[in-house]
Amino acid sequence: MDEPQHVNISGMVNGSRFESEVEPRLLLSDFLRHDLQLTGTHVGCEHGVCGACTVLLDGLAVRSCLMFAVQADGRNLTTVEGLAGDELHPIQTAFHEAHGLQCGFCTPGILMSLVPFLRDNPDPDEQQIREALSANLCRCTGYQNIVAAVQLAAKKMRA
Amino acid sequence: MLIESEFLFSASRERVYEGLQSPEILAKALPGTERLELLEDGRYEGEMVVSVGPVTAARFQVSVELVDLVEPESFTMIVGGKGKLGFVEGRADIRLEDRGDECLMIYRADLGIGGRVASVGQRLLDSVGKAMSQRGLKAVNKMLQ
Amino acid sequence: MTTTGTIGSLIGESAPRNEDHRLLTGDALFVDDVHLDGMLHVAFVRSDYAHGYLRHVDLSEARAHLGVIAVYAADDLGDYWAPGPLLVPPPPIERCEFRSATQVPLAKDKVRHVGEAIVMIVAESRYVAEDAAALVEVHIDPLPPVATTEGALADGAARIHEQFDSNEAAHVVQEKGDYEAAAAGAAHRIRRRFKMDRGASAPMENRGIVANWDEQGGELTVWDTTQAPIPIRNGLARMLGLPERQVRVIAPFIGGGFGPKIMMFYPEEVLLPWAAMQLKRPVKWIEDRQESFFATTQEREQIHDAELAVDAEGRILGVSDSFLCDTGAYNPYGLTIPINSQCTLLGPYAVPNYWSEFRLVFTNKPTVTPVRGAGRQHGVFVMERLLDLAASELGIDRAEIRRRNYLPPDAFPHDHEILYQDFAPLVYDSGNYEPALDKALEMIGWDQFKSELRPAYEAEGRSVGIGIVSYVEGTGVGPYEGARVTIQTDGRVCVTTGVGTQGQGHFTSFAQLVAGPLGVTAADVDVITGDTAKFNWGTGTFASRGAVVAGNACHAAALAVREKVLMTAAAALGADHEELEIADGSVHVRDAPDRAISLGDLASLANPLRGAVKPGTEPGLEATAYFGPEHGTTASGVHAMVLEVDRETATLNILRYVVVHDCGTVINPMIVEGQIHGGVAHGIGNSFYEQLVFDEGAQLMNASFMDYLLPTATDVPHIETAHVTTPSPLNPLGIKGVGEAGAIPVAALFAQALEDALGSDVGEILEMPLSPNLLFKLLHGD
Amino acid sequence: MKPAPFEYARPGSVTEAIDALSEGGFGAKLLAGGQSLIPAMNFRLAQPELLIDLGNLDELRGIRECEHGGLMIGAMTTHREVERSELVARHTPLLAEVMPWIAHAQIRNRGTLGGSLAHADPAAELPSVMQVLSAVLHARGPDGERTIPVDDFYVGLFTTDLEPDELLTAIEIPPIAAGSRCAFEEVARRHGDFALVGVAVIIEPDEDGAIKGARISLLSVGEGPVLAERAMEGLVGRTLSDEAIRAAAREAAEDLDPPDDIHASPEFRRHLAEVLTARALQRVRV
Repeated sequence: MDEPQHVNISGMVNGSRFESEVEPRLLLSDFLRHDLQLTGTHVGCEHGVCGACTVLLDGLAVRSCLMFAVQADGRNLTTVEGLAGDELHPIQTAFHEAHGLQCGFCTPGILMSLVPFLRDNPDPDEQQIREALSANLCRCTGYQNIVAAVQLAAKKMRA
Repeated sequence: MLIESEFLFSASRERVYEGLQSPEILAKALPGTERLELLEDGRYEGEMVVSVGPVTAARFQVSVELVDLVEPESFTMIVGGKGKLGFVEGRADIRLEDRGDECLMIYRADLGIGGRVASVGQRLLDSVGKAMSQRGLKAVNKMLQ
Repeated sequence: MTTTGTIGSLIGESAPRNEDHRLLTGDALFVDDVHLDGMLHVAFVRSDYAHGYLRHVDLSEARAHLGVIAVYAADDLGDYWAPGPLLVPPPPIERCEFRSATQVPLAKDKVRHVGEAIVMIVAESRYVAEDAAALVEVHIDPLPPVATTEGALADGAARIHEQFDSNEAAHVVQEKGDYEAAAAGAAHRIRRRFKMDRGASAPMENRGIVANWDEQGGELTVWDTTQAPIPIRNGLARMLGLPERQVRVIAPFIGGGFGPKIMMFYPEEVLLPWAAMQLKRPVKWIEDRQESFFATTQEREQIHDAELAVDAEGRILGVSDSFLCDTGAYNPYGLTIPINSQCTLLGPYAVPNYWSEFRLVFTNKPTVTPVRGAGRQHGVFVMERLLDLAASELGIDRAEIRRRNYLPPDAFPHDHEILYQDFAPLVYDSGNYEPALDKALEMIGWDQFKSELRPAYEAEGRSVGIGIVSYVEGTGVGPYEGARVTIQTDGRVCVTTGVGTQGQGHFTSFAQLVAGPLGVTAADVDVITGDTAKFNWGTGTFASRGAVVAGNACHAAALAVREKVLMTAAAALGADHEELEIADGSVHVRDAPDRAISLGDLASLANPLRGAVKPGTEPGLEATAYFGPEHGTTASGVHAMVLEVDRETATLNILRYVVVHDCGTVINPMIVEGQIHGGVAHGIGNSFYEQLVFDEGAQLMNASFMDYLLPTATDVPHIETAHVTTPSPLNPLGIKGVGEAGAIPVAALFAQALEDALGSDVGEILEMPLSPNLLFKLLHGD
Repeated sequence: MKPAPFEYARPGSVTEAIDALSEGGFGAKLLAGGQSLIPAMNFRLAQPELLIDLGNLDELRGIRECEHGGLMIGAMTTHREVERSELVARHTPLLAEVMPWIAHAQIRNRGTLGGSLAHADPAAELPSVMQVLSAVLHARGPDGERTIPVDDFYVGLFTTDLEPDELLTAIEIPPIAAGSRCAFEEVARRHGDFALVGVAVIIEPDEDGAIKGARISLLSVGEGPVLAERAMEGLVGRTLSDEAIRAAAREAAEDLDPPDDIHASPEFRRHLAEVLTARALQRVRV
């Protein structure tokens, strides 16, 4: 087998610039986790169902297992590592206070899904929250305290 | 997986029956077949590439055996296919009936499917089975003209 | 040991979790986050066939592939190739035949289920390893697969393990009293066949292993997504011929366990460390989701033929149950699951006569080991369904028939005269069931539903039903766990214990147990678990035992340290032992707050660098304690639900869900409720969404999250919880386990509420899981 | 679950894309949003030799009104953009209504209208919606532009009328007659899952409520979107009485030969088709 094709890509992740040479088939999720060592983004199914690998691409939530790293060329990425500043993001605080996580594996994907959701829906009702959350699987919590955490986060962010 | 269906050939029963014994025409019945050879022992062997929607270039080593031949009424195809994405094994019972100067094929295929195609493709197997058999028989019908 | 002063306690506080911060920021280390220089990556070639003779594997192309470092088939393992250990031998039950066949590292002569590992490929990247896997030629002569539990014992069924004359792995009978005699005089005998099908544990994190061999130090380090790091360490040391102290197994943060992560030894667990030593390079294998549906153990397939005998008032005279339990291709877990089913069936009820017989059978499906509930839901399903049927035959209210049969509060300890999975007699330590029932009836509005809501729904043409079920859960089994508590010179407290954590909040509940006696807050306590280098003894996190067994060990160690603190402080403050109080991180003399010394300073005093100490003094403010219960504790509960059915689309909507739960002393209500929520969600999955569908070729038809349906936030209702507390006399803290409780009664409840919603025009629901497809059949006939 | 190797091209223009496609031949595949293709590649069910990424083709993005009314939507316009477009909401409320039914927001942020339509999954919502909207698909190949009426576009299972070297450039949605009413109904196992069955309906009543035209298309019941022709014809000239609705729903269901899978038997699908068609028609009742 001859040397596989490689492509140069660059962009922004969590406010800093990345430049890399990648094989076209490298999934964005693997690029983030293993090339950039941003291991907070988790991989749960690699077919776009579980949502654990959700990150922000130019501010929109996407499944990083359903993108190739080359498709992120010139784009702006945010992962869970980029969520907290000096202090935790209000969504993170709310998850802590409302016990919105147990094993915590699905949590980064859920947090990243919620950032744009709460930006677009500052005061969601429970049904809207549950429908938004239905894009992320969690095996531990039964979702109840996640729903509570989202309501708490929305309140914090409105205040 | 069970596929039960019919196909009306615009050719005589004899023509259809004897046509399906020849590798060239039999190959048409299995869409994507790249080659099919008749071996001494009466079995056919070859290679087919299945390509349906998301599944592209699924390459299978196929073998076909025609048994219980009752000319020109019926026969049974013992089919086997094996490839990287899994395998297909089973039999298709085929009955031919006169419909005027045309010929109605009534077929019932009972296929065991294994490997990745079965474990992640189940939603589409039934449709794919139906579609491929009909597509194949259409091609055969054209050949017989 | 005498202790003095009032011992503070944080038990019962919903302290926020110490572990959250790392998990919320992405800093927590999971196994796949481990990066080591020169690390290689592993992929496996797995069987496409459920059953067949493995004739030949051609590895030449794979070995030649660019980036491939090594390719191993069974023969390449030499003497290292050996079947895994029998993890749980059968308990000493009189009438018990048992045959053991355990999983192998790589299939040798035969493949026994789809997905069984045949070849291991080690390459520079997982991508390349998978490329090479596609180049391996595997030649298998298929054998007729055993695809169903019933088929396993059918005449002429292919033998999966040819050293045995049938596919029967075990035949066990346990008996109490004389069922036939009792049933002879029964007013009603209700006999039915009940079925439960397979499900996956489906933690969000798949399994994974990283192994690193340090040639110079002669030390092996293994990061493993296991619920039992210490037994894994001991086993690996034995297999690899290394001293136990030279093998370090780390179970870092684990992304959910639910049972199968306590299975040992998985083939990958045996192979990765070996490969690391062979190649002298770190190796990593991360199970992908598709593999997990074959390579990770599963559970739940059982078929029961059961009969309930009751008198004219609906009092239980006896139960007879004969069931088949599927163990898949191998049975490393022995009889744990069927014995759980056998014992849990008795529930909170007085059952004077019981005949229970089961056969464990091999099938050509992935191996069965406990999944959250571990056979308990089957027992509950059978018993609760039988009671429902009896209630309707007798025209008794479904809640009332349960009430009539509860063991009274003065019946404890109650000996059921059969053996439990922990090898000890099935003795309920304590319980008080009626208050829980009353509370649940009140919360769900049982009477009001019947008198007002049901007629109202019917008037609107809506199909809404209500259900209520009871269960007990044997929890907190032995053998033992231990913990070491240390006060550091900075005043922080460190707890190390052997049990790992998969989200149960051990970092917090253990901290609470220790913080109280030492007069600090839970946030001042660092809990370290899941690293064999940090604590040497223990078994693991399973069977709802962590809080009970390890929790009591933590507390005992804290009390011992408290004594050392008081002794050291007495000397330092020139005060009398009895005058001292511990609070806010320091010790002070009662009524003289200025005469105080901090825990940190005491820690320094207790570990002097110069000078003399009294002969026999142990250094430091540290103590280690172990706890092993005499037998398991018995948690219990009542679940109730209101369910609406859309008859046209055969879809469901859960309108209300109520849980009243008794797990003895509650350490952290917030965490306990979280465990219950998750359990109920899992139970809802096993009732209406999650089913592993195998075809007649024993091929799994839904090995993906597209087709294997985990409940989402729109499928799980809001769950209303309440607690009843009946402390366990078996441990000082009175704790009972909770990890699995939520999942256990859901299927039974689901069936009852659904029947209630559909009314008499639809057949009985004797099978789980259901689905819209099955519901449609039920509603419209086949 | 890592994709097999492939050559990657990211053309800067549609012309370049078509050239790449013709050169790539059978082994070439277009990457639009990738939300169906990439999972198939991760499972290694799809192993294209050449992947042509359309991500840079801004000329294929956007939604605009046509001079003669109606909408022109670029093939690479994402579901999200369609979902949030005020133009779409105004011109074709049906299209806006169906968007939330498609998977989840995270998928709709990447998935494209053209990608979904060309993929031709029999369980997809959009083909049926386009069918009742009588959309016209604009394709370009080496020999230039051509337009394909949606009724000629879907020719079989995952098969469209597109030539191997053609790519979908835009979807034209003709103006909808004033007073038309539309509805979409679907049953899926979970929120965002593939439909067990779905149905899209448009009716055009005249001033006294009699139906001038009706379009009914069902999904997840055949090789592609299925027009319920007998039911459609049967409705013309009638008002939407309970009886007319029952008859249409029954006819729509009778004419189906639905596939079997582990989630729904053919009988169940036929039953759902009748129920959902009736529900949709109830909703469009004046």
